[in-house]
Amino acid sequence: RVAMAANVSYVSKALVTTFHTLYPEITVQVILGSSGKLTAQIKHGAPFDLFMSADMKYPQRLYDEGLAVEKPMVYAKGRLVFFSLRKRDFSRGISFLKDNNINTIAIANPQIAPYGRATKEALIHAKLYKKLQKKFVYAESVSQSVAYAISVADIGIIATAAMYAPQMKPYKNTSHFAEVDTALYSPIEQGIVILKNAKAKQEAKVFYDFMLSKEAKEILKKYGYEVK
Amino acid sequence: MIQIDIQKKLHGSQGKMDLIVNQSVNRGEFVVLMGESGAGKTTLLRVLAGLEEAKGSIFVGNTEWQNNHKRVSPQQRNIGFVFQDYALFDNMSVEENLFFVNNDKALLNELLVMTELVALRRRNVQGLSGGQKQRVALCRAIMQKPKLLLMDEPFSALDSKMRKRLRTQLKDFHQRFDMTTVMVSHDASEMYALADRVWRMEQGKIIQEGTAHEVLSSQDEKAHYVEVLKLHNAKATVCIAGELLEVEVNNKISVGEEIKVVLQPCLYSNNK
Amino acid sequence: MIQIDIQKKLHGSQGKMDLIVNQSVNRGEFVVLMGESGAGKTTLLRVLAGLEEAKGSIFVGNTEWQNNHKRVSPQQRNIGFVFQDYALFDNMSVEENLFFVNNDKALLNELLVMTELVALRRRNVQGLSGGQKQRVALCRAIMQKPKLLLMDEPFSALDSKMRKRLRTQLKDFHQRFDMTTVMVSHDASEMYALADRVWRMEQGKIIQEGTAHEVLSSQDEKAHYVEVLKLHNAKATVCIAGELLEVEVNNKISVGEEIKVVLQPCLYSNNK
Amino acid sequence: MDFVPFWISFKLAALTTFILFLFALPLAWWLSQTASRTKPFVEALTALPIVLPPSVLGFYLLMALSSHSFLGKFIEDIFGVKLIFSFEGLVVASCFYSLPFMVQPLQSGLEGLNKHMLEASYLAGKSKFQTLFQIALPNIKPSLITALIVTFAHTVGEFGVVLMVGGSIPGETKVASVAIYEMVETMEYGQAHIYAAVMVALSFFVLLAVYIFNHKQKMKMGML
Amino acid sequence: MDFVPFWISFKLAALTTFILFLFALPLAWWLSQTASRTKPFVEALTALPIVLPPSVLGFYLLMALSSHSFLGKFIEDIFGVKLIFSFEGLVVASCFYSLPFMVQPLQSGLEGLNKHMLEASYLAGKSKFQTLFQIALPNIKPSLITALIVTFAHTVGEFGVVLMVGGSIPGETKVASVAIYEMVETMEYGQAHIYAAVMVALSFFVLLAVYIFNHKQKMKMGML
Ligand SMILES: Nc1ncnc2c1ncn2[C@@H]1O[C@H](COP(=O)(O)OP(=O)(O)OP(=O)(O)O)[C@@H](O)[C@H]1O
Ligand SMILES: Nc1ncnc2c1ncn2[C@@H]1O[C@H](COP(=O)(O)OP(=O)(O)OP(=O)(O)O)[C@@H](O)[C@H]1O
Ligand SMILES: [Mg+2]
Ligand SMILES: [Mg+2]
Repeated sequence: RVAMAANVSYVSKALVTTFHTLYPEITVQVILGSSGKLTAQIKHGAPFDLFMSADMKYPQRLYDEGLAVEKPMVYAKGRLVFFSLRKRDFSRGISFLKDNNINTIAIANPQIAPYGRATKEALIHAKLYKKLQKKFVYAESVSQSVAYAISVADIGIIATAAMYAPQMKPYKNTSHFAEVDTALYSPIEQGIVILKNAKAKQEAKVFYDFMLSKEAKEILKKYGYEVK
Repeated sequence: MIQIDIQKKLHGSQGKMDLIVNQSVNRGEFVVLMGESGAGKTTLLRVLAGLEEAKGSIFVGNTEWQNNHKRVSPQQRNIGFVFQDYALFDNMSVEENLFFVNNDKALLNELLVMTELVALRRRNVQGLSGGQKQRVALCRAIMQKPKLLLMDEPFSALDSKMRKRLRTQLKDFHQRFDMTTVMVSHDASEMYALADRVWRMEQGKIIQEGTAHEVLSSQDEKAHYVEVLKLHNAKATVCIAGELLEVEVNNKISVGEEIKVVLQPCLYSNNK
Repeated sequence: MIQIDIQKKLHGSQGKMDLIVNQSVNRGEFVVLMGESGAGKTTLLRVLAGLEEAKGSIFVGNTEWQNNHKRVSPQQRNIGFVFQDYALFDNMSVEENLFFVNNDKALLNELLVMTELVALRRRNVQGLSGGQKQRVALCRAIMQKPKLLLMDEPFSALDSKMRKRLRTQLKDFHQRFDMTTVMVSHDASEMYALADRVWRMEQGKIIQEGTAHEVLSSQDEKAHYVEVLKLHNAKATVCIAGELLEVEVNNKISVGEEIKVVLQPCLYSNNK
Repeated sequence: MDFVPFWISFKLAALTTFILFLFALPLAWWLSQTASRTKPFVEALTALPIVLPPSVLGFYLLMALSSHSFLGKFIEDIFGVKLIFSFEGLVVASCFYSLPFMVQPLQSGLEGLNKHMLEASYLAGKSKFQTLFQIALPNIKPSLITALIVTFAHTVGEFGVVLMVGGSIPGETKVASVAIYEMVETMEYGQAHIYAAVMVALSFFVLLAVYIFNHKQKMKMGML
Repeated sequence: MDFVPFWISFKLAALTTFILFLFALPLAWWLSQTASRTKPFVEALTALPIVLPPSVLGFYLLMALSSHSFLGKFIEDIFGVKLIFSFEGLVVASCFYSLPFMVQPLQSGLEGLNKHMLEASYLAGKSKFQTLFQIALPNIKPSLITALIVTFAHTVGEFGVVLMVGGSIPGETKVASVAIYEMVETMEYGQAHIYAAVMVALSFFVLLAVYIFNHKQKMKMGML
């Protein structure tokens, strides 16, 4: 059983399918949740074998408390994109956010979500955070900010991976989205750990290795993650 | 004048039964409606008040209260109604119940004095005894000074002293406010004292109408067969309609037997 | 034998009032409790049934139903109770109400026939008329064949014919099941016909007890001052306790005046 | 310790309860009095908002109320109120979500009323409106209190819909439940415990006050 | 289309409603009959589970029920049941969370009962238990139905507590509400719409059936 942060879920299908073709004898159950919730559950004895977090903080914490077998490994780095339902000109980079016709900007809550923290970092770097604060609406997770972006907000700052969800197909062209300059923030390191009370340690190790393998990285890359 | 011509299907005590009433009541008249339990008395009052549907028509003067197509709402009929189960407003005190209907303080006081409820005026009605509730219900109906007063056995839970007193005072109010009145009662003396006309109902139909005298004297109940309650010195004690009487008897009679008695009252004086 | 010695504070119609009853009832006795509205009759019955708290003690034979410290639960008292407001089980039909108490089919049928409810046996009780409900309540209480039968004005909503019939049959059941009985009633003839003893209650106290005769003859009501209802050929029609009588009068009397009448009944025959 | 989220929660709950009362009352009244054949349908419909998970319901409400939608646009044009990411929007969403909690107890209370009592009021010339407020409601106090308290408490505790439609904007739509949720998510458990304790304590005392008041009133009525 | 989540939801809601009914009924009965001074406190306590946001309540339940806790350990040792991340745990958590929705309508219904009716049953020699089931409950049908339906619907819709305590394990604790929530999270909106529609439709028909049945029964009773 793999406990997975919700934002990884866009690629989870592709990952699991590939894993299956390689190791048909191992069945994988994916359990989605926010990283915080999953961490709380793991602490209280959740029967998960692996934990794929959206950042390093949660798995590190688990490791510190002796609930993980090894130090967390980074399996991918997430990146941010601007997204707009209406066509926009993103050529000016991040400063376009100052436009008067942009009233609401959906961002992931920097307190909860790793992507939110990265967003905040980027905006502070661009010296826009204070100025735009009034326009923010905070989403509980990246996926909620996507929901905002496609329904109500003028701009959403979301995970690149989200752009690969089937729903986003109609908007997958440059007039709808643009990468946030990676110079403004450090891409979000996402960690994976094998859990201490894993029932199927062997299989968990196999999946763990797979996640750090070339095949997995190919897939992650295709979904907009940055991989080493 | 009220002209009633209504029909309604009911479940009587002998299976299906039709309530068919075709009567009129004069303005200011006092009608007592009598009849066995389940005859349809309450239902008739409720139809008059617009609380229950029925076929047919009701005219009051020239205004039509109901026909087969429409009914005037109970609110617009200005009816005072004493429910058989009182239907007091449980959330209110005695005087709040009355004030809810009308704000006339003088009348309120008069009614409370009349019904001996003055000391209870601020009590919540839920804590009252059965008879006290019934009196509140009566007051509430009169409080409205209605054009038409409908009362469903308004004295049934009261002792005879109170009954007699209220009876007289009700008659007063009836005249004072010129309230056309229909009252359900099982009590013969009430009919004599109050009724301009008595309707006798059976199985949903008014089978007899006339003065109390006419209606009651034709009833079988009139046969004075009474039970001997006590024997003492060749005198039998019998009870006729609540009055205890002594009758001379021969020796063949025993306690419990029924004897036929004729009453011969004679006047002693006409001044107390 | 039931020995009652209880005290309870009540809110009477003249302010605070103490219910203080110290009486005993013999086994198989039929006591009628009379008294003005709000005197405390219902409360006394409820205390006897264990439904209301009161100070003091109640002994039934040698078992103590209550003292100042404990009370035997109503369930263990085997009491049949006719509530003043009937308190039927609204979710049930007539016969379900009776079967809930006792499964005796023969008795059920007998009671339904007696109260003329046979055709209504499967009707839900909520749809019944007032008098029909009251009869169901009476049947339910008897159905239990209780040791002690408490009835709160069980005939108040019935017409006089039905009343008289049921009265006789109640007496039968009373004897057949040997039920000690306390019944609240306002009706004099009921007291004569049924009561071994009458208790007269006023302001929470039993102020008089004795046979119906004794209690009633001492009442002021006995004074036969009656209203002249009609004048015709030097005869006045008066109503005494529901009976219509003609009296010879002199000319000075007018309708509405009160006259004093003495009754002189005489026996005609002792066989129908 | 930041008390603003509590204040917003309280304001939201009070307002929702109040507005919902106004809307639910006529509905409950109609349902309790009608013998219409459509009644079961309306009843079933009324209960529906509860069966959807809050955040999903929130998602649909988001779609429905956004300025891109017809309804949202309409309201924005007419009333000049933006219903998304605003306190007003939270109120609308909460009303929608809590509707059944208000309607159902009121309806069952009204159905249990003695019909003759209402008829007596009509005969006294009182309108349905007067009868509802002066006779019906005072006589279904237990149900009324249940309706108000469950609605209030539920609005205080709700966060799925609120989070979605409100966007957790501090000082505007970040209610206490959302604040506590965020603390748990970020593993600031100590803070979360304190906030939760305050919330529970506050709610407990509000509820207690209502119940004690009610209890006293009942005693008074029975005794006097 | 995977129907397992619906099946689990239904099972959970039915079981919760049933168990809660057993527990809440005596409590509601006691509350409705007592004149005790502690009553308002118990009433306020009873309403508390609603004021905490579900996921926070879930968090506390997680702590309380986990094998590390005294209670969780105790239950595990005695009954051999793990209450976390298991269906049994979901039932316990749902019962806890939905308690007020069951207690409150029942209580207000019972408080509105004609006391004489209960007394008549006692005098007929029936125990409190018999009286409750044969007299009290049948006479508070509207409130009873409200209690059952609100509890059922609320358990179907709840996902905060369920997600936290249950952990969304497919086939075991992944109920329909959680499934829909996850679809929305992963932006499989099409799927989510379908599942939500199925859920709403199913619930609607269950509710409608209950209401129509109730309606018919009432008609029958009034007419016959
Ligand atoms: N629980 C109570 N506490 C205090 N006073 C009460 C209580 N119940 C009734 N009373 C009052 O006590 C008095 C006696 O009431 P009770 O019901 O016993 O009268 P009653 O003799 O049965 O009268 P009625 O013939 O009108 O039914 C009344 O004045 C009533 O208002
Ligand atoms: N809504 C109704 N539909 C059908 N039948 C009814 C309805 N209400 C009452 N009944 C029946 O109609 C008959 C007449 O009822 P009603 O209440 O009018 O009698 P009543 O003359 O007032 O009797 P009582 O003196 O016992 O009060 C009864 O047999 C009763 O069971
Ligand atoms: Mg009647
Ligand atoms: Mg009484």
